[in-house]
Amino acid sequence: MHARTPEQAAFAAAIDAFCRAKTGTRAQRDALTRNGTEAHSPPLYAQMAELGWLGVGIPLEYGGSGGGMTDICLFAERTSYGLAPVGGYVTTAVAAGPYMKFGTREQREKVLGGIIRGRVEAISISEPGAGSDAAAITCRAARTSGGFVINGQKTWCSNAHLADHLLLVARTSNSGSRHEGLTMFCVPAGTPGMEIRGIPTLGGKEVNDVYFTDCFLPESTVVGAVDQAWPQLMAGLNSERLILAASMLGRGRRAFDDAVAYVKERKQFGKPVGSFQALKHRIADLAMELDCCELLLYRVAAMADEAPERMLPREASMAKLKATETAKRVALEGMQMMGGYGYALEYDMESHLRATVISTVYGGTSEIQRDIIGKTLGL
Amino acid sequence: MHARTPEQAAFAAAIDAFCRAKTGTRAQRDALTRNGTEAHSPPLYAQMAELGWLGVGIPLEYGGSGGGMTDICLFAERTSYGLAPVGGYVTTAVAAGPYMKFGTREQREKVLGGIIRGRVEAISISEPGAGSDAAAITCRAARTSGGFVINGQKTWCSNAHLADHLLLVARTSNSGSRHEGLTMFCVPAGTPGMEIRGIPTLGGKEVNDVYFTDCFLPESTVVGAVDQAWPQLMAGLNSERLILAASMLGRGRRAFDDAVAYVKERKQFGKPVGSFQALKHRIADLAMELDCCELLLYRVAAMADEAPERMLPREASMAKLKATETAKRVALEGMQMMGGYGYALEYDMESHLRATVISTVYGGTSEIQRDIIGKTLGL
Amino acid sequence: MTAARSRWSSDELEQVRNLAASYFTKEVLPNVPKHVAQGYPDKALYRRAGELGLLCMSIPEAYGGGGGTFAHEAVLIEEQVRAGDPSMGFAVHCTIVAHYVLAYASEAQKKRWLPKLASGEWVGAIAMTEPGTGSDLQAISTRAVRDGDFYRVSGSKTFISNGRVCDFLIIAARTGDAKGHAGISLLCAEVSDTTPGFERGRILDKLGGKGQDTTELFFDDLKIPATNVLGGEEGQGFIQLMQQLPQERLSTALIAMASLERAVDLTVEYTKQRHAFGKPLFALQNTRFELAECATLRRVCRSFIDDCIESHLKGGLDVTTAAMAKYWVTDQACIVADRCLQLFGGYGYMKEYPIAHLFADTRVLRILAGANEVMKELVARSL
Amino acid sequence: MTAARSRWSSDELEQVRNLAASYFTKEVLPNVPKHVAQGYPDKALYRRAGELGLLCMSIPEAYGGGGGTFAHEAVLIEEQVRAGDPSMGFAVHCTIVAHYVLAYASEAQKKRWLPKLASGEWVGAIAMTEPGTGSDLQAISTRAVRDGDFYRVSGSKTFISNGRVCDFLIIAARTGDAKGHAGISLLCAEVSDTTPGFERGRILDKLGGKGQDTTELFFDDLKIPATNVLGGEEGQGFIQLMQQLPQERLSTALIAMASLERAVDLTVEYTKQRHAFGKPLFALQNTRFELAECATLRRVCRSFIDDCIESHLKGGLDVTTAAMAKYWVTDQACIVADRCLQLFGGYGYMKEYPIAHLFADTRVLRILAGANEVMKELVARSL
Repeated sequence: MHARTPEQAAFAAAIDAFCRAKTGTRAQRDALTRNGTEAHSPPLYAQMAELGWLGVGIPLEYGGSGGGMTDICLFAERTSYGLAPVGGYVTTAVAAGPYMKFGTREQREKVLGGIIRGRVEAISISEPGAGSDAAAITCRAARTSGGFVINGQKTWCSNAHLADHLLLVARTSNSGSRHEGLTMFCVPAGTPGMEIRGIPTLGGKEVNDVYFTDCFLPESTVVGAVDQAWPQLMAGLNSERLILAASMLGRGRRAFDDAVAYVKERKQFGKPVGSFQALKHRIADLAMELDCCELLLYRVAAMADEAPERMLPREASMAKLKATETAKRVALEGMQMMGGYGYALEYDMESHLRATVISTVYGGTSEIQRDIIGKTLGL
Repeated sequence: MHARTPEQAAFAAAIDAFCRAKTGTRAQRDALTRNGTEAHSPPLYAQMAELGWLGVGIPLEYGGSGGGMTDICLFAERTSYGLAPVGGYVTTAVAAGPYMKFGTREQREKVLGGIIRGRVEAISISEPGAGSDAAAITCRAARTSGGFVINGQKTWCSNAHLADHLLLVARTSNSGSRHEGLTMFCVPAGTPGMEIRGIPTLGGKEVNDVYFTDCFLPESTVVGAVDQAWPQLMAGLNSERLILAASMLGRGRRAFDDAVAYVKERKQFGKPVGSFQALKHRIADLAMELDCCELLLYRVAAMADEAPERMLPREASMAKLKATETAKRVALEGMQMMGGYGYALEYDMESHLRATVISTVYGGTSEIQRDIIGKTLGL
Repeated sequence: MTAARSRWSSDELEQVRNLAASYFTKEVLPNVPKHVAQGYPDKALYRRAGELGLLCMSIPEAYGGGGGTFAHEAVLIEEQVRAGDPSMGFAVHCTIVAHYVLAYASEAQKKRWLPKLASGEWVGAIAMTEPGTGSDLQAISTRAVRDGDFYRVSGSKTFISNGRVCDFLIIAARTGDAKGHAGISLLCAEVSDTTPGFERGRILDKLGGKGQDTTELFFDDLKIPATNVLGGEEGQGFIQLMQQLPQERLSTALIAMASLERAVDLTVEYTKQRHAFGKPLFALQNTRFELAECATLRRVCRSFIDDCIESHLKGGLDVTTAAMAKYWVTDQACIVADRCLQLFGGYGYMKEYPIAHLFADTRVLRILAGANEVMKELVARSL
Repeated sequence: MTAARSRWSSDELEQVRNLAASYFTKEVLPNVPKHVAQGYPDKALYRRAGELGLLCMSIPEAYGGGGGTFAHEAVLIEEQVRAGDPSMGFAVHCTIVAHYVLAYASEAQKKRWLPKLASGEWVGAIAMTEPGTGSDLQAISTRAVRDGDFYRVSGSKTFISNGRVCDFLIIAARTGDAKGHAGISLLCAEVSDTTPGFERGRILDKLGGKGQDTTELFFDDLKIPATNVLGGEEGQGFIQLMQQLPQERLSTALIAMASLERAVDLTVEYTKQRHAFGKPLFALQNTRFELAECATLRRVCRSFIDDCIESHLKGGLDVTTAAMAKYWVTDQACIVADRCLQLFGGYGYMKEYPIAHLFADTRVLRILAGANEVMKELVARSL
């Protein structure tokens, strides 16, 4: 329902056509993901890189195609809708932000250039004792000659097993408030002292524990200013929330379309089940809520593009909260509408459910988003 | 959250200022409404007419200020937010549509001219046996020399006791399908054979039963074509649904702001109750949903303005469904947040509840809107 | 579908039920328009209920009561809701006020006060809430200052049920210097329109519960004999409140339960008889599913409530379960009332249809007797 | 908070509970990873359950059963869920298959089949659903054509629980020419991997219920003795299904009930121990209210379910109430599982946390044994 510009419409149409051709069938997707066990297909991603799509949102001077949050969201939404196994994109796009804003010229060229060529980036913030409460980070970066020595455990690190670098947030100082004394580092894959282990989840291979044991990082790996990770992180929250929202909007729309196609086809008691009022009404509500998500997301993305430096805590939190909760609701109801077929792995609905049910948790849980919105209202 | 043009922003600001000045306090509103028993204040409405506001959406050639659905919605939203007792406006604005599209020059000048000067119009469609199912109308318009004789009962007629004319839909023919054979008439107030009786409701004096007994209407009272009321009605549905949605968006926002003001002020256990997470989270959800309503409403209004002849059954139904259901939810939750004070008549929350709880019924119940949306999805 | 007889019922209780139903429909309902107009019920109807033996049925016969159990009160509550009377303040009078007296007053006080409450000569009320309190009882600021053999009470109360018609009033007030809960006592006052230092404020106009008097009350050096402190010593008020709350909350849940049942009954009947699109509304799948869901809630709530009533009859209803009942059943009753009103369409909004009143009357149940948010906190503490 | 003992329980049932708990935790759980990997449970564990007397406890001793009641089956169901075993297909084996035999088979057939089911020598299954049916049983197209003393059965079934391991199968098929419900019969087949005309299809991979075999089955001229028509005559299948459904639905509701209880227990424990922002998650008001609401649902559902179990033990569980229980408790269990998972945050998604499995396993309960939408239609018919 959101009004796209002709360029945006063309971009979306190109992505949709690509996905129909490359990832339109379960067999195609299974071939790209080792039967659904992997979330990211480097070959497919490389094709997108060749089409120049991965430079969306990256400045022209680093080889990107420019564009803003709206275009990034469009890409995330449509690839998610198309079930393209490019799960590495979201974190990569989020990771690009701090490098663009705070990285050295050298870091930017290396990281952003890689992103455009189809390389994946990761971010490592969460710890077993520091999830939504990032300020509780204890992973330690101790100063040493020429750099820092890292010790500690990180968890919930998406892409770590695929990424060129981890954007690590570690504690460089214990003085001051909990939010002070954190620093960002760009840790290249394969750095000695860093070990990556996958975590089995309902969603397959996506996230990792990362262990640092006396891992040395030279001074040049610091991203931005020492002890300044917190404000640097805050500056990236708009984009994280919007990209996650876009991805879930796409997934929610896909779950919706899959469910509608099924209920039109499936007959019970001599009629398509979608003709029963109980299902029709539920579907009408879902259609309405998805349109609301879309309008909200792209309105906030437009606000972000109008004033890129502006923090939009309320608006971005709303977009994330609404899109993820709605996508989960669509998948839950879609599963019910599909009966046993929704539960069987040969249909996609159960994967929509697994994908959406965790979306209300990562990138700040729904509860955290509500806390933030409430705070902006003066509560 | 919807982006207004500078003109729209100025219009909204003027209405808000007017309402703060004239209807900002309960005492002011009580004085204008006989202590809340009346929904429409002709003197206040006359002041709005003098400001030229009531011509919004009426073509320049009939003395209006032009503008489109977006402007009409803005007016309905902001007056509703301001609790201005101008309950006659919504139906009047909806009634204007058929006259503009189908009326004779003479009817248009009379009715539209009156509207701009602050006169109220009414629409009479529903019957005891024909509510959401308007095609079941039985009120009979029998041809006679020089016109028609009307017999039958209408109900749920807003404004009838205040209006210059009733836009009556009556059955002129029984042949053909149920949707055929209906005709619109412009019935002047005081026409012999027409009797208006108020219906006591939870909302006070707003609606009426209307009885027609051998009521003669000359040929010149036919609006549009004989037997063509159904398509003429259909052409007006966008505007009816959008204006109702706008009015409920305003009311919902008011209920929200009233509740937030209360929970910031009210202390329990030594803290403002709004600081409790349970309330804060609910308020965050409501803020988000209201923003969604606003974006949805004004997006659909913009679509209507871009192509005024286009039927937007899905979109307009979504706007109406979302805004009314959300407004009701806000009022219900607002009442809970205000505890006993929400239930007591001296606060406005109980009037917000009474106003919003019926909004999911009139202008097509929520169930009907869902049926329509489902139908447009091919279900 | 008439509800099956509850497990805790008996033939005798069903007779009481018939008597109560007849009283409400034949004697009270014709007077409801008058009650609504004046804002309070006729006290003659209290006396009539007393004559019929419908008041204080769970108070021992020795004090003029019926010698029955909470089951008798439950029957009265259910029948008032089923009849659709919003005006008589029996729940407060019988299940709350009389039971404070029974539990904490001296033998002489019981003999003096309870027969008058049981006969309906007096109407009872309890004044807890103040403009600045609500669920936060520690914030009570009404003060009772000892002056020889008396207390002098000053302060204001609001949202007091039966405030306009009451003759006997239990007042929660601060005595002595203790802070927080420890400083609260309950004092019993015999009051009339001419009692010095006692003033009945406005009858508050409410969304629902029309015809039942909810008022402000003001005390300005109201003199109360020192012996009228419930329990005989100061500072017991908070504990006394806590002990009585399960029954109060269960009563509130039961009002909600009966309202929910009535909403479903009314709506099944209406949707079967009302036609749209050429068939009964009940034939539409949306209507069928809505009512199936509401009827299921009704059945589930009833299982739970009957369970709670049985526990309470055995003396085993704990604070947590009572809080669950209060919060959950009142929430469901409001949800069901809202869904049922929607099925009535425009008629649900018309005052001639009882569902409109039911919707408005039910709403307050989530607020009174401890807001549902407070109930959830109580439940959480038990986990 | 440990659930109080249900009214219908007894010391003997609590002993069975302990035995079942020990069986699941000590004998089954260590094998679950193997079951998940192979897609079906080890049949040796059925025989072990039979040895312990845990199978067919509500079948008379004369047929090798335990001579108990549905309460015994209820205990087994509850303990399987509490232990967190997703793999053993006891609910179908004991509460469904054995009871069809008990209710409709001839004395000789009962003597032949039931002891094998009770000992765990055989595993039972029932084949109703087809790719084109679902809740619409009239659409069954599997045909059983009479051929002398035999039927020859052809067709395909799907979503058949225990389909991979079963030795005894009840097949719903069309016999004769009658249309609609009247043409459906239930036929019993003794099957093995080498039975001619019988083929086990794929084990369907599902979101949850991992390790429990849900399969396709194919029949191509499968020969079944004509005497194996349940009830002895054709066309009784639909009525037989209808009669057995209340118990099946109650069992499903009970699985949901136990799941809901487990979800709340796990989450209370987790949120008390997990810290965020310097305090336990449980100290946050959102957590407290979420869990208070979930705990209330648990209490309410339990009242209702115990009520249903008591009715069923007395033979009085009607179709409507069973439909209410199936629809409502499974809905609530899914809602509670979702809310609890959310409180676990990211950990709720990790396979090492049981809440992730519970969320996935519970979801199917709203679908099987008659989709909840069908239950609502049944309830609506009673209004």
